[in-house]
Amino acid sequence: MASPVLAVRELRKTFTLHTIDGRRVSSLHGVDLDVHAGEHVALAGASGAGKSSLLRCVYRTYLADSGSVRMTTSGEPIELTGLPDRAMARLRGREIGYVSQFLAAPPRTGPLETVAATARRRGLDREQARDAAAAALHRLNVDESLWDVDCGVLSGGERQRVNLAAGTVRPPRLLLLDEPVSALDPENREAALSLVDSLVEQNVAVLAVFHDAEVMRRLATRVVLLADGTVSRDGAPADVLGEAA
Amino acid sequence: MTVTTTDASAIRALLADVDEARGVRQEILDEGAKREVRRAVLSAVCVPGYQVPFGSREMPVARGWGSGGLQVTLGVIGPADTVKVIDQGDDAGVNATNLRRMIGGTTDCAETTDTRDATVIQSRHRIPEEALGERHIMVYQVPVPEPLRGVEKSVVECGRMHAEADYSKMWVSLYEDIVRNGLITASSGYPVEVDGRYVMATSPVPRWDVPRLHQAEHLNLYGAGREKRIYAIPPHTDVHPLTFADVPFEVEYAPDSYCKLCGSDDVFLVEGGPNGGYVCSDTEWCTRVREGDADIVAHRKRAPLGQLPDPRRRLVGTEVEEEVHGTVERTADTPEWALRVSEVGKVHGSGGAAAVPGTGPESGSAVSPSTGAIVAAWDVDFDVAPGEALGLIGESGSGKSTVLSCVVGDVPATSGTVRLGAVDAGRTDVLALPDEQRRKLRIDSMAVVYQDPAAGLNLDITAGGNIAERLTAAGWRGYHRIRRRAAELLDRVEVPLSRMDDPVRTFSGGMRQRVQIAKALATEPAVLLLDEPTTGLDASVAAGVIDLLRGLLAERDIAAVVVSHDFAVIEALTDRTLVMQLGRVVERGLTDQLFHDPHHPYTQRLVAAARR
Amino acid sequence: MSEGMGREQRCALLAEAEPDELIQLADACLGDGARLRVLVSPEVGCITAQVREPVAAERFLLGDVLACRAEVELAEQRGWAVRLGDDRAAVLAAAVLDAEAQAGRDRAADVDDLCRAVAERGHRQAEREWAELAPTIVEFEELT
Amino acid sequence: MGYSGARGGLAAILAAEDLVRRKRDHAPAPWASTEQITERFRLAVDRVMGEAGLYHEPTAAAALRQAEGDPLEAAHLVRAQRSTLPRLANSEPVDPDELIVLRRIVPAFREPDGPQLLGRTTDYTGRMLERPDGQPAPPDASPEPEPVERTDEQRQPRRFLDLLRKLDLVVDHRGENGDAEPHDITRVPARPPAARSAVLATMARAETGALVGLWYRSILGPDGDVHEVTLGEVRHGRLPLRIRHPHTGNPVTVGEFRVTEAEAIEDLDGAEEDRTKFDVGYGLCLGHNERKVIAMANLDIANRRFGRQGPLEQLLLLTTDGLDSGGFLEHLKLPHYVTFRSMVERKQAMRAAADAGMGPRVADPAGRDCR
Repeated sequence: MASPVLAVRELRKTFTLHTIDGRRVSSLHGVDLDVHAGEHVALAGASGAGKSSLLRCVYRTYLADSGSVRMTTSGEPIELTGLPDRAMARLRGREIGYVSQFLAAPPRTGPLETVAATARRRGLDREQARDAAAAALHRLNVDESLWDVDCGVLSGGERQRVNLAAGTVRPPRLLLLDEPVSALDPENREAALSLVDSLVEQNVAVLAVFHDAEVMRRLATRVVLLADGTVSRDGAPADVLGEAA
Repeated sequence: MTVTTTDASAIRALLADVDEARGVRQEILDEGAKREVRRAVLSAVCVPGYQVPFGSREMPVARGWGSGGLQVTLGVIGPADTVKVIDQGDDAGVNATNLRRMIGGTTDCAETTDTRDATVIQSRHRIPEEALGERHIMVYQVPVPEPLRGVEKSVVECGRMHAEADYSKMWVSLYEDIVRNGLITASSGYPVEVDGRYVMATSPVPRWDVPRLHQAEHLNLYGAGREKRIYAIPPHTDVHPLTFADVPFEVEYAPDSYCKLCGSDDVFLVEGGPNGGYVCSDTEWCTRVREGDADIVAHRKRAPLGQLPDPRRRLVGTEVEEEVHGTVERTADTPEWALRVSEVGKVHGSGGAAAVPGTGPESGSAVSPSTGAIVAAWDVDFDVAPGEALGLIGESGSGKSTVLSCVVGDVPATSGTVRLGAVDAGRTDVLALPDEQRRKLRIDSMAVVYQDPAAGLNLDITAGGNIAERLTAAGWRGYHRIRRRAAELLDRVEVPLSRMDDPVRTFSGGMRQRVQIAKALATEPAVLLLDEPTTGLDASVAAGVIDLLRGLLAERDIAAVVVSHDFAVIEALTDRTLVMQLGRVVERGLTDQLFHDPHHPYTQRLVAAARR
Repeated sequence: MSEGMGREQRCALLAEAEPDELIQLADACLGDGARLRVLVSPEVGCITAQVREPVAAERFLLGDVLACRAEVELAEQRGWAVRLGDDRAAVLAAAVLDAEAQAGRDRAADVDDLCRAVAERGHRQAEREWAELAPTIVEFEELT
Repeated sequence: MGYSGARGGLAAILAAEDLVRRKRDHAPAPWASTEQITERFRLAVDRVMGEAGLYHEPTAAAALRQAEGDPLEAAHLVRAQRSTLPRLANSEPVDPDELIVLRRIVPAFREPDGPQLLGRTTDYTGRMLERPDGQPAPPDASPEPEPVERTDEQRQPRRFLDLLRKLDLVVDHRGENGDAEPHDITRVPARPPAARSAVLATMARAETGALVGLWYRSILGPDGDVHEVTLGEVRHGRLPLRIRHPHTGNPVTVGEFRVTEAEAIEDLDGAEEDRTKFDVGYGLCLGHNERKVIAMANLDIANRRFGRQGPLEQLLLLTTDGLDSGGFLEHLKLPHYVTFRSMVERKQAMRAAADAGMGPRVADPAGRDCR
């Protein structure tokens, strides 16, 4: 079997809050996790169990204290925890998509430009990037009349779809999703979910946090249940979620 | 003791003998001074257009009354010479008469008013209409030898500009002149570029005479007594009046004018008195034309009739396409970074590196306990790649702007190295380069946007003129091409083109900052340094500038360093960030990581403050 | 060589002497028909006053002082004189007197006498000057 | 045949010269002898000597007479004369400590080393205009004063700066710049950046009014780097001039010349300066001219502190010489009709351009073309 796109081992993360007398807040206590190409792994667990922290540690928005996060792209696995900042920034641009529940699109730029900018970072030229961005926005039902409107004036749902379009345009090797459809109405939610599903079919490795267990059951290849910052279960959605539900 | 009477004094008799043997002649310039003048003249001939300092002596004529020209004439003249002296073209002018008496009275040379007989012609403000040949030396009396005086008041700075052939301020003044007045209004003493190198003031002669300096047969010597400068245009030297490639140089002309004495219409004419009309300024030529003793046909050929003013040609000049961009060729050994800063430090005050121990975040102070010096920055390391933006954040006084100033060259660094990928493939430490070369880097390799637009712009010139300054420094010489490029840039930074020809002083803060950004980008530098680019602007204006910068950084392959105390600016523009406190880098990382997971107590405080 | 008075001291005193007394004595020296060669014709020129200022001990050129100079040869001895001002006859005479003294000729003692008289006169002048200046000193009461 | 330029210029000049000569030299009044001028107009003579940079009272007096009392014109005559003179020697460096004082005041201290010697001064005299008819009143018939022996301290009092040094109150700059050869401004033009020796030499022969004006501008003008300082000392006196004897190589005193000297004490307050100490500016000029040396001392310390970062050094070196500024100003009286014609032509060309619809504020098509 091919090596996993993402291999997390013994990942630990504690926050030291110097502004509050150096208080330490523990988040991850040694997480082990693999995500293969074409696999959709959903993270489940109670609020505060460490789901978002894990995604952020993988994306390096958080710096892990110890443990290993390896990503395999075209060649040898790359250790993300020790990767120089510039290399990490480039890897993010080319290989990793990250879609949070919050808008990452900069204000005062339109959806098309925002999405195209991501596509260009992933190696497309200006023309190709605009085409790919247009396709992604279409697919997520973002009204064409909004494409060059300042993102700042979009509704929450529209922003989330722009985010998703940016995260998935020119599919990355690894897609990290943190509640990407929380603000969407049912119709657009379906479009978004089917987009995610199609990416998995295109061999993208997806690590996702969904609020909704039903979504996990439908889309996830595997579900990893986190509790107190560690993996308590890892298995088929029905197995893991069945018990949890 | 017996003494002879004073009447029959042996001593006095002896003195009389000595004087008789020596022969006393009234000299106004001793031999040593003449030698010095000749040495300066030789230097001036060797370096055409360069102002050679000389130990100008006080002459019996006032400074400003031809003391420089007089010294040159006395220095070069010999018994075989014949001298002609003119003032405003007139042999009988009071100044000419005065000087002729002095030259004649103290040398053995012959005098003439006929240019054809003269070998040395000392002149105020004119070149004779008669043809000059290799036997002629023109000596000009120069009141103000510095052509840059109008654009730069500091003589130190003028000296630097000449040394570095940095004449962009002159070009901008011409550009502004055309924008404001529709033509170049420089009158007499028109600046010229000599031998492709020095910009020189032409004495002042009228523009009419300027074309006759180009590839002249005769030697031109310029003496400025008060300012103690001698300069020269040797024969067969290229002399070009300063003007844009597509804006023609113009000589003086009045429609249907001619000399009311001799009828000439191809000479330099001056007002002919209260009854109107014109007369020749060159009285010798005028007389000879009337007497039929002038070669009028040959004169007409050398008259600058092809350079009469013509409004139709003025602003539709031919396009030039010789400009080059400051693009960098990347080769195999070019490093991946565009800018690399290593161990840079700056200590204000005494002690240098010895002042460093006991300062920094651990000590809680930037003041050296041993020397009292202020350690503004120490041991700062980073590099930036093309297409990447690096942030430098910290409170005011943390040293971030100091680091930037050291990189730019605004202040000398105490330690460390700075390398540019575009300079010698990154092998050269630019901090070790001479100031001249460092300044050249700022034309097309490294641009700065300052917090205060006044630091990066001349507020008294137009938006277009500010951009023209950078472009002319980079060698652009096409007026229309410069305007088009300036318009493109201003359009890109969303400055209305209707404001292009307004002085920047009339602009709002945000608009000034946009002009500064346009200027910084004019030559497409590989490295862009932004020092608090939005501080001091209203929040909404600042947001607009940030958006503009983000767009520009995204669309260009620029390596950018952004200094700001504001996390929102850093977050919006950069991928990676260094956090500085008391002159040291205390933390570095991906910008979003520093914002979401700061480790250092200082960074956490900054972030907490930013989130309030 | 004359005894008692150094050459530099003599030159300094001859430079202070009155023109007439110099010329008269020099004429007398030449009265024996001795061959005199003028090596440097009496000429008027400048001596540039170079000052070492007291703040940074840096030297600068304050300006010029008008002076004249002559050099002669008498009885195979060179006489040299410089004095302030533009009296060329006086400086020529002083050079002759310097040579006369230097050569130890007949009137060397007269030259010394002249120098001593000049020195004495200078001393008296200084005394007179001080007598005029001293009353302008501001005298403070002793504070007790 | 060639052109003959013999027109009115020369005759007019000769007639003007003659007019001056007749009115000046043959006015119906007694001739002013050189002695009269040196004895009666001592300060005017001294000022000319200082600004001309040549010490010789009869020369300055003759120049004043020829210039009809205009000190700037007189200084010009003296300088032009000096240009024709050979340099016989450079003096041995004069130590101003050797100054035999004729006047010496120490404003900063009540009782300095040595006397507060007022000397010949009108500082404390009411400025009542005296208009004697005929001869002035004879002086008081006081008996010839008793000669008093002058002590060394009275002759050459220790300078106030020495006292400050003893108290360790002054920054010591001695030896900082080695013993550099002084800049000779009469041979090598001085422009910023220049050695201090060039600035001191320039100030020593600057026009008195220009120096005072430059200093005063810092008091009431819109800008300025000069502080109001405390005056340490003002002296007038005689210095010996020594040159090397060509045969013995030893120094010979060839005479004495009078100078005025001042020290200005500056309170240091800069960020990188030693605030526990003072610094001192120095002024020295030929002859008796207290106003000039006091301005010079102030400007010396200001120039050392601020000269390079502001315009002061350029102002001192390039704008204080009376011959330069006066000469340039006077040259404006010369004919300028060639240059003026050239200017007029451009004005007319601008109007013609405006009439042709191409006047000021030309809208360049390039600007509008842009996307």
